[in-house]
Amino acid sequence: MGTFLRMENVTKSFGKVVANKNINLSIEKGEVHTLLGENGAGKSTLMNVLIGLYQPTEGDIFINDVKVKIDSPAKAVKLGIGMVHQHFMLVEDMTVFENIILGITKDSSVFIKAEAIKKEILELSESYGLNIDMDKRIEDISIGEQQRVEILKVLYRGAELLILDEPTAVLTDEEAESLFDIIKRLVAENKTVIFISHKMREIMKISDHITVLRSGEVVTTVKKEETDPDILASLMVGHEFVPSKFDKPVAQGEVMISLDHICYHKEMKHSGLNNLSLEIKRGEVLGIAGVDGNGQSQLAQLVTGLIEPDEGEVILKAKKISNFGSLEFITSGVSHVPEDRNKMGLVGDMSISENLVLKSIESEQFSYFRGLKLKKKNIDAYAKNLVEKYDIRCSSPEQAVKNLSGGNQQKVIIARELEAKPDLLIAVHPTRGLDIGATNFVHECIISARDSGCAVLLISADLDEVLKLSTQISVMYEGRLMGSYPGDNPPIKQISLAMAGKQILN
Amino acid sequence: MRLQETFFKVAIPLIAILLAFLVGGMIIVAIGKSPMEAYLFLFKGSFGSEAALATTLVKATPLIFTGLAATFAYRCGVFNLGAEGQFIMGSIASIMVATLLPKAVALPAPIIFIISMIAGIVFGGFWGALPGMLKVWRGLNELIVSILLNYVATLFMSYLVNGPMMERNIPQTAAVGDQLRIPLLSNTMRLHYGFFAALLVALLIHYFLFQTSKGLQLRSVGLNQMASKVYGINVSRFVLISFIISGAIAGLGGSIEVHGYSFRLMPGYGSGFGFDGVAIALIGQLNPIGTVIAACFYAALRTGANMMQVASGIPTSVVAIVQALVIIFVIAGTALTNLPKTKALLLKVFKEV
Amino acid sequence: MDFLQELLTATVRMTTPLLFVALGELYSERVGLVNIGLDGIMTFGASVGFMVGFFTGNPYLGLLAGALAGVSINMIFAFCTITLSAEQIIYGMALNILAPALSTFLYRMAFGIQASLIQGPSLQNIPIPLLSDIPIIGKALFDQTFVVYILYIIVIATMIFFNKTKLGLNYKAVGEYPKAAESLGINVFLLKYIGCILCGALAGLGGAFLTTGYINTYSEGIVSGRGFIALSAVIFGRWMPSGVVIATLLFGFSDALQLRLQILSPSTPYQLVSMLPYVFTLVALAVFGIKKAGPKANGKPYLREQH
Amino acid sequence: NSGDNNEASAQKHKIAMVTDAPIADGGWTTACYHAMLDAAKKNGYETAYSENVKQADYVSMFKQYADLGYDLIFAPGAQYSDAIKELAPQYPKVGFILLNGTVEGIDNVANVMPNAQQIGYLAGALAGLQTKTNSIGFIGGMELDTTKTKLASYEAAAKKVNPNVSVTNAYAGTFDDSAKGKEIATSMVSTKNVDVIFGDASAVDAGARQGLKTSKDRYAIAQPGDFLKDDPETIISSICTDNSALIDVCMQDFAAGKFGGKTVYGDLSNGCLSVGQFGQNCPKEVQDEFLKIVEQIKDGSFIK
Ligand SMILES: Nc1ncnc2c1ncn2[C@@H]1O[C@H](COP(=O)(O)OP(=O)(O)OP(=O)(O)O)[C@@H](O)[C@H]1O
Ligand SMILES: Nc1ncnc2c1ncn2[C@@H]1O[C@H](COP(=O)(O)OP(=O)(O)OP(=O)(O)O)[C@@H](O)[C@H]1O
Ligand SMILES: [Mg+2]
Ligand SMILES: [Mg+2]
Repeated sequence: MGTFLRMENVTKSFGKVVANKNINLSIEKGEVHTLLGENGAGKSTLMNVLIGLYQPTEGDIFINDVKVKIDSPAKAVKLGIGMVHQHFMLVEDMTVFENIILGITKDSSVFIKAEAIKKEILELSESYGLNIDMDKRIEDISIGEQQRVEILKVLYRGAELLILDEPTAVLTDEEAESLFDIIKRLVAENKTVIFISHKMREIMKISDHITVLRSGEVVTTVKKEETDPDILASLMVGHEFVPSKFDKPVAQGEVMISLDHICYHKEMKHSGLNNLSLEIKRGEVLGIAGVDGNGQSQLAQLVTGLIEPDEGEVILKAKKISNFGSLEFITSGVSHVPEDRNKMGLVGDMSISENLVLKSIESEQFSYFRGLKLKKKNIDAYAKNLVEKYDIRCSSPEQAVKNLSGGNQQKVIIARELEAKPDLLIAVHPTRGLDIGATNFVHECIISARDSGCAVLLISADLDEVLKLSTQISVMYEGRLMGSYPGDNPPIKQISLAMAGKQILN
Repeated sequence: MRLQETFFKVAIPLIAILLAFLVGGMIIVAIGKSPMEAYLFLFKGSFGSEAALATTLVKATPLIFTGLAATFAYRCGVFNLGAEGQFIMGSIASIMVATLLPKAVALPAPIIFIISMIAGIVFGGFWGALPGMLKVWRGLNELIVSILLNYVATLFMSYLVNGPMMERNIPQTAAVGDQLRIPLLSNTMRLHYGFFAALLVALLIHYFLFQTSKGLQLRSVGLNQMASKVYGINVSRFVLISFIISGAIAGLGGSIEVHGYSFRLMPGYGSGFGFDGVAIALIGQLNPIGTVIAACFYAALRTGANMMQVASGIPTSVVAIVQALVIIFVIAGTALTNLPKTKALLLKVFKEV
Repeated sequence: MDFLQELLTATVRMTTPLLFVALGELYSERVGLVNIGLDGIMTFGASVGFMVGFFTGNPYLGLLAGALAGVSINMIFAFCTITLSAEQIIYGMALNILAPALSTFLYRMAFGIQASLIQGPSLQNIPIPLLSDIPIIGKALFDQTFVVYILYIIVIATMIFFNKTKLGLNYKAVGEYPKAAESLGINVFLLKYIGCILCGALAGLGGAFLTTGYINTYSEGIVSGRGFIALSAVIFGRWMPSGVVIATLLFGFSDALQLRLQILSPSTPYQLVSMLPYVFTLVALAVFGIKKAGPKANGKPYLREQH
Repeated sequence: NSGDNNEASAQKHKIAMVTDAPIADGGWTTACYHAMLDAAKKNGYETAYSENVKQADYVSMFKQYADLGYDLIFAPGAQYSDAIKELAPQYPKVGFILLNGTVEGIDNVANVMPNAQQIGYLAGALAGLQTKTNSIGFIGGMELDTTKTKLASYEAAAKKVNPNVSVTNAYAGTFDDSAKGKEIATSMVSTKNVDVIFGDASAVDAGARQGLKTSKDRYAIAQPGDFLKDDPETIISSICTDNSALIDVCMQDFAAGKFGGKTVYGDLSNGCLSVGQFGQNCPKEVQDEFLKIVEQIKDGSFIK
């Protein structure tokens, strides 16, 4: 095994922002090489350089010791490099099938041989356990399913070097496991994988080498056998890191929200709700576990007023909701960390500070006469404060949100939603793409909100997260709730089974 | 660094204009005229005298209104290509009020004037509401609806001008009475106060967009509808209202044009103002103040070009070619400086300097 | 009977230039470029096509020249909006100013100011045996000029291209999400340039058809807003080839009908009758509704290395 | 520099024309332009023109020419009346020639009026004689006053020579969309079986003639020039308007210092109007009959 890929002194800057500084990295053939680093450390940028989407400001790339100039993704494809991007590269208006075959030049025919290719893809997806309906449009499937499509896309292309930028952020453990099986198979076929993740367990499991990045620079590269999660965490954040532990008191508060036999497009199993009832009390975290795409998105949209149920009642703060609409819920003290931060959570072209205050702009704190004149000074001060408090890494609060790293975008949403001091917090994949430090911080925030009397609905594909934070756990499967489990000493085995739809408890 | 950046912001358009003149100059030489003389007249005709300056600003006035109408809608994420129709409908409303109302009832001129302005705003707003409503309620693309409504408005005006409102067998309406005309700044500076109304509207919109909560929300709707919905903003209402306001701005522009400059309607009235407005809004980078500047630039090109054509006898087609070249080069120049590659290059150059 | 047949023939004739241009715009928009300079491109195609036809005496050469002229003038749009990532609407406007002026300039260089319009050669109808004998529609569809048959082929090829070919799929992806397309090795810039070439060629052809196939003179107002109607037709046709065909046919038909109504009822003011096609379309739109918003990245400048 | 008034007038007189249409519209505007050129040549004037001028800009265009020391300004249409009324008093030394319109009470304005009624009579009579289907057509550009006059007299004359005739008319709403002319003509043929068309819409007329060609035995009467050679099969004759004679009169008046304050009429008797060559498809009988009627129109005895 020799060095397959080598990056020498790669620097990438965007105007004044230096995202990568003098990166030296060598990756051996047939290994899984993990990149680890805080949000905004420059991992995605480095990979985008490798795939030809970005041009390095300085530095060289060698493949098999031959210097290459990757000036476009087309070139990268030719060199056998494929990538699953952190922000999905899926064309929403096209079907899963069409997305998979985009840009493919496998056979020289002019026409799309749909039947033959579909069969081929089907075999591939089955052999890797990535089941997905190929005729659905991307718009209509969940984030988790989209992730599966992204993985299928690179697999189908059969690259020599696969870059996986946080592919597990929205996968359940079980799905992640099957992804690891895939990775193992690929490595066995002497393919090379660059893996990016914030989850230590995964990293320790799958990596051969781990390179730690901090503020755009390589801190070190270590062999997996010679390190452990604690060392890695400290290397990454630059000081010692101790994750928090939380107690789980039984909630005594009043019921904040209750759903009574809710149905919503129940004929569409995976994107509907079927006879669903639940209630959440003040001081309680109700965790919903489950494979993404089993109605979680619809549940979240329902309890934030974005969709209206076909049947059943929603009672919020002892008041029956008749008028659905997010304003109604927001004014009743509901905060929402939505599943898709780019589309639902942020206005990418606006600045951090504008995104932070948009929801409460008419409050006295930010404007005179309910919005007739903005208090720019207050807004600036507030934004500066939150940027510091939530450790949002940016050049200034005036920076456009779209230019932040994925993790830091998430922090902007968390900051905005928690600062509203909600009575009910709906958090969907709240730590998706956050580094361990930030994840820990968000967890602390959620728990402290709980302790101050907020009711929390936590929807996450990350079972660890659900187990860690919830006082009460439910599992969603095909639009239904599959039983309810205590948050203290949860029956992990049963929960896992329920997630696969295998067991129904009373 | 900042200083150098601003230097480039100013220098690039200037270089671009020079280049456009250079290319245009070649054509002028080819037809046997003197480009220097032609350009001198271009400048003289737009800024060279008080009268020329006044003409430029008078011509800029309707363009400011249609430009602002486009800017406002754009900021809410909708394309209003219908400013022309809204402008015409506003003008129709005003000419009706101004020529028919005094015959029906005896009202003091200022009252009629105010009614006329309101009528322009309402008609323009109504004509803008149509694409807005069809978009919100029927999901129709506002671009196509507003284009089609332009045709309808133009034909309706043509009908009035040739039919019920025709005056003395000439296809034009009666003129607005003297006491209803917007006064001029002075006899030497023949600029009517409507120009300042346009400035005021621009400032108001600027204030609204950047200093008020509704402005912020409107911009957020324009940038990301889904997120705005999640934020509790009533997106449909914003879209509809922004269309109405956009139409009202254009309609007011029509009223002011009728009372300040054209005084009557005739075939071809208002034609091209809508599309010019869209281009102006974009040249002004969707900023109300930028829109005013772009409109003045546009108008200066037009008036200067008239003088250039008349005084040096260069055919209108060549004059139009020069105009188009100026737009092509100026926008290309700014776009060039915005490219990441150029930016990086500039950064490097400055570092070395 | 005669009336109907003649109405249909007129419909096909009036639809032809619109459809050419609308297909051009379709190719442009599906790759993310909104080109509102169609009137300009058409005018340039019309004048150059006419002049080449006149001086060579061959209308087919005129058509070819019209297409090439359309491509060449649209390269200004292409370079500025693709390579420089400038605003598309502005460059559409710029073409609408530049191209007619250039046309006038060249035409007058060639002919000066003549007392009457210069007449050039014109395409002859080529009836297709058998097909042209089908009652009512036969004559309308199959007793037409060569260009019209070319158009039929282009329509079918376009349908196949967008729905059945790999390139067509990649092409659409560029209009929807160029960054994703690029990340898959698709050459975004190349496809965008191809879009502009096709748009220029088809719009130029549409213009040249006016002066070589429709009538055989060039007058400065010959295009008179047809580009904008074609632009509307693309939206009305929901950015699909079949939709665009139906939309342009609707415009063509209602325009042909409108003229006949005007003649049949001379007492109604012509402006009101002329409104019919527009009102007709508006009503049709309002009744059927369109939920689709068009290619996602339509009109947005694409800058590499930017979000 | 051309701005110097005295110097300029000491050298050569100058005349400028302002028009809202393209100068090369192959119809009315072109005819006016050529008329100006002819008259200018005869009287030794320099010429200039501004085309495609919007109505709102008439005044400023006139003013610019006046400021540049032009002696005469030629405005070919009634729609320029207001602009002239506004500006003429400010420039008493400049002569304004208004074609087809009347501005009274201003000394430095001369109105020039080709007789639209006679034009209509001429075309109507010829059409009425020529038609075999007893159905004739008229295409207008815009609803101008002169156009309406032409239409009315066209109809009257046709009915006079052929009581069974019916007249169909349509407005194109434009002067320069020649394709539209073709459509109007073909639809007139198909809906009303029209076989002779007289057009008053510049470039639209050229298109209409091509529309007529698509059916057998359809004819056109052209104007304002003698266009027979353009299309000898379709055109049966042209009604020619020679405005140069009228402008010539104005120029001579100007030289003699007695310009303006009056209306110069142009008709058959002073040679401003005339009938062009006959086409091959205009039967001899029709030609003879028509020429007789021309004489009647000339002496005013045709329709009283
Ligand atoms: N197109 C861009 N323009 C300007 N700055 C950018 C751009 N892309 C990335 N950056 C900046 O570069 C830095 C590195 O970002 P990058 O996305 O590589 O981080 P990351 O390590 O992938 O973080 P995360 O774990 O949150 O995904 C960030 O500070 C980000 O704001
Ligand atoms: N499926 C999609 N369809 C349309 N737009 C999308 C889609 N996914 C992402 N985007 C848009 O792309 C932008 C950012 O994605 P991009 O892929 O450029 O980030 P990136 O640099 O790869 O990020 P990271 O460094 O975090 O991996 C966002 O503004 C988002 O709105
Ligand atoms: Mg990243
Ligand atoms: Mg990033």
